[in-house]
Amino acid sequence: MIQFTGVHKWFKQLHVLNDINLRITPGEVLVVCGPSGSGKSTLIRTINQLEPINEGKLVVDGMDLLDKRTDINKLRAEIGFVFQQFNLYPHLSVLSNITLAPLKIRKTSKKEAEEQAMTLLARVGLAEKRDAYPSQLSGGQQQRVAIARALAMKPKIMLFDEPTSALDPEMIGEVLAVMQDLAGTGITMVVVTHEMGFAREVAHRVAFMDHGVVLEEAKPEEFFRNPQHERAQQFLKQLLSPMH
Amino acid sequence: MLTYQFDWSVVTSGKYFEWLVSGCKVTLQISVVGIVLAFIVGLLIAVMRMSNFRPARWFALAYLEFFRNTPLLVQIFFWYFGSYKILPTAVNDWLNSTNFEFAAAVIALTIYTSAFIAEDIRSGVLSIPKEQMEAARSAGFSFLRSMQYIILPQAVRITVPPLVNQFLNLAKNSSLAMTIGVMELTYQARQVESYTFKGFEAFTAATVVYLVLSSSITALVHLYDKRVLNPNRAV
Amino acid sequence: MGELFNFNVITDNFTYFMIGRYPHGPLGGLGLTIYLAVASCILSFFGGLVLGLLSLVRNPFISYPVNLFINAVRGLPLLMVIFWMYFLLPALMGRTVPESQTVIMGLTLFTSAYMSQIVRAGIEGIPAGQTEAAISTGLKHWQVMLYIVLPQGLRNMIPSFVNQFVSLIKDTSLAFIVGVSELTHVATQINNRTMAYPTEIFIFIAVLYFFLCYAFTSLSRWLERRLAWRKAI
Amino acid sequence: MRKLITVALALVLVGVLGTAALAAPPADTLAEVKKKGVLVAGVKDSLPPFGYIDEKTRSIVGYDIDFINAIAKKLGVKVELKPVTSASRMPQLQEGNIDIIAATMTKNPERAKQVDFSHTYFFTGQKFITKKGTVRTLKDLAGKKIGTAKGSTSEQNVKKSIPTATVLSFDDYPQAFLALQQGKVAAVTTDEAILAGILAKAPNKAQFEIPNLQISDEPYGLGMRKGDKNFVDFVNKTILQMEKSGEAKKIFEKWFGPNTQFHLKRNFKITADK
Repeated sequence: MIQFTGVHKWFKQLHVLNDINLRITPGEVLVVCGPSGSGKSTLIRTINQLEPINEGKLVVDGMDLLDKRTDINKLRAEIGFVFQQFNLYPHLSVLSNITLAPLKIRKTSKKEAEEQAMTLLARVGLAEKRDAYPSQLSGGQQQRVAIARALAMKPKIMLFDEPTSALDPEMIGEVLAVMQDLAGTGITMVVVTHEMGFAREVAHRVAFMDHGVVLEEAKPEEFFRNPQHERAQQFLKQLLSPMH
Repeated sequence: MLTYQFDWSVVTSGKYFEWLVSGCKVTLQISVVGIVLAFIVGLLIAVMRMSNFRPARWFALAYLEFFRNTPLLVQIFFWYFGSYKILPTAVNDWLNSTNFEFAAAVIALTIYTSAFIAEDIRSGVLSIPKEQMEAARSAGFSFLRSMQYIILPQAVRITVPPLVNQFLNLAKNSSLAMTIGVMELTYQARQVESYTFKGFEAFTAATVVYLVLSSSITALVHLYDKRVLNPNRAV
Repeated sequence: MGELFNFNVITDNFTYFMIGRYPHGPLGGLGLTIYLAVASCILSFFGGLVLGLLSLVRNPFISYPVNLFINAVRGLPLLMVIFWMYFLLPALMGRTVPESQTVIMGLTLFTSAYMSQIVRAGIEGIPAGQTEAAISTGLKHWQVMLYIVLPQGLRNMIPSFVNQFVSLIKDTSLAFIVGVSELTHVATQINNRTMAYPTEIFIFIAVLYFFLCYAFTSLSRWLERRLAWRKAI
Repeated sequence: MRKLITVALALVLVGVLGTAALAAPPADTLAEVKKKGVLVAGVKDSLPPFGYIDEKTRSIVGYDIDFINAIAKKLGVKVELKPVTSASRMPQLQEGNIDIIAATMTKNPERAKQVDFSHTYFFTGQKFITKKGTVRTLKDLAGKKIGTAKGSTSEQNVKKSIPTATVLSFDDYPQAFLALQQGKVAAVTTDEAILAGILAKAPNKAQFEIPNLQISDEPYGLGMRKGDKNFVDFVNKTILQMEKSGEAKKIFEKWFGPNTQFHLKRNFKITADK
């Protein structure tokens, strides 16, 4: 489904992705974790070309991203992306936020797009907010709308870039619940997160990154029980310590 | 049927060239004198606007609002023709014995521009954290002294680019002085046109001068931006 | 000397100050001032939008000349721009152009250059996340601009637009110089005919301009506060 | 560096636009005017009694306007009056914004290269208006400020006859006169008939006079586009007929005659130029 082969990326002199080799199979839920500045956000953003790569090969859903003939817009329509800062469109209602892309890109009829949007809103538990504006919603509600918006394009892959780190603690649960529900549907998911509980319960595999390098890939139970790499051990210790 | 014959010699040499050169000089004179005065007046108004003394604040506010919301051209006419009835005869006689056209233009431009400068300075000052003022006042400085030693030196630094832009505006606005017979650049370009019917050449010459003036000033602002305000940004 | 001021000159010519020769002749005076300002404002809104968008295009063969043009216009006195229009418009249009239209075109060109900077700042002020979110759903670049960035940006630009309109009202006074009988021109006509009341006449029109402009300046400030408040929640 | 390039490119732009052919106004104005049914005339709008706004009717009236009306009547078309200044009238004509100039325009060889003039329809001479008793000879004006209007022959004449004077050019003569009233200039110079018109309307006319110092002859002509032969012939024929029928004289008497404030004598007749 997604295949990184020897991928490199630099920001000026900074080597943010260093020889990434990663394979994500259809239906798999991969959690990417690591300290801040480790390159995990950049990694996930390369998958839908928000960040172009400098070197290596990246194939997503059978399309080579470095191939000039690849229609990036078409590919992006197949990939849902959920941002840390939600990025809902403040000037559009919740319903319009969700229906915009299906209407303009898929050319879905208005009736159909709205029906579908309502189904999705019901699924994230916000059906009654259809006419609200983003500024009237809490952070957790906004993020659930953002997930519904990404799902409206019926994507094959969902990418989550720290979806809960801008949220107040009491709202994290509602978003994770939606994501867990989603993982149950068999969609391919790549999630950058610090929520180790979510990783333990939902992920099929965990990748640990530091300094632009994927240091460790393992099943969650192995990773949490017995992290191989010294920096992964430190990272887990800090994250799980009661002081944190 | 009318084909226009270009004749650039009209503006590159001879009498008409001299007219244009003298026009440039007058434009520069007005601009330089105007900006110095406008800065002083603008600073004064800005300080009044921010002072705790209510009448001063009100005066400054009325000054700002009135002069910013009235066309410069009308102000020029007012100072040149309209001030006559208000001033005593002796003052009028003295003014008329001088180059009053120039003076009226400078007065109008000074007042008009100072209102904008005052607002630029004020927003510069407002961008200085108010703790600075509190610190200065608790160190025992009076309001004016705090302004003088603590606030204004910081504010002026960030106010330089908008001030330079006001200078540019003033230089461009000085073209309106032609309406009261000040022989600046636009006036001379128009004179050349009406004497030679070579309007195209005359206006091109004036346009070039204005563009050189404005682009060199803009370049200076960019340089200041890079060197002084954001020395680390440009790599 | 007699009495100091005599405002009869205002009351005697009040209709002429307001509407000029209308309906026996063309509209003039304050009416024409407002017409010129409104017409130029509408045109330069679109002019500024087009120039602003073109100046942000990534293709340098488009953006560079556009930026050059914007900077050149901004570097000239408005009077020069109007004089140029006077010369160039008939040449470019291949027909004669009435002075009021010449002035509107001059004001439009001049103001568009300034409006383009507002548009540019407005667009650049929209957080990158909005664009990223939109392209992540597969929207094309122009769709992102049309549906996401512009609707938000334009709303933030409204106060600046209103300020620019105030400048336009003031700038219409320059139409006087090419003989368009707007308020300032009408005032000088009356001044020329009566020859004794320049103070009264110029104070009167200054106050007239002031009220007009101040109303819009206040509107702009009110909008700014309101928009800031809406953004805060 | 980038700024330099900016300026250079701007110059190129100006050059390119500049070489574009200027628009061609109608070649045969007579036919054109008949076709559109309206004669557009450039006139003064604040220069009594040649052209000014009547306070009550708020429309432009005057000596120049009556000539235009007569020509339009002969043509069977309506009249549209456009205010022009001394500086704007010739470009306006050449760009086709107006069909004819009737705006106190003096005929001189330099202008005749740019426009075609009708026969002289008004004749006057350039003089000065000053504060009473201040000016006897031209020498009294040496080194002084003298007001006049931009783009006029008056401006050029006075620069020739009193080179030491500073000539201040305003947008129109009454504005120059206002400057005289306020003591900003020592004299206003232009054609006597215009000066008389200004003086007659002045609120404190007793303080001013027109000394007998004439510095040039000023024959006024109606201006038309160069080479527009049909139209020029038609206008000339019309004003000669007006002279013959006495209409021209009647117009003069109406604006300058004994029943007016001017009391001017008609010391000319409209005749064909050689």
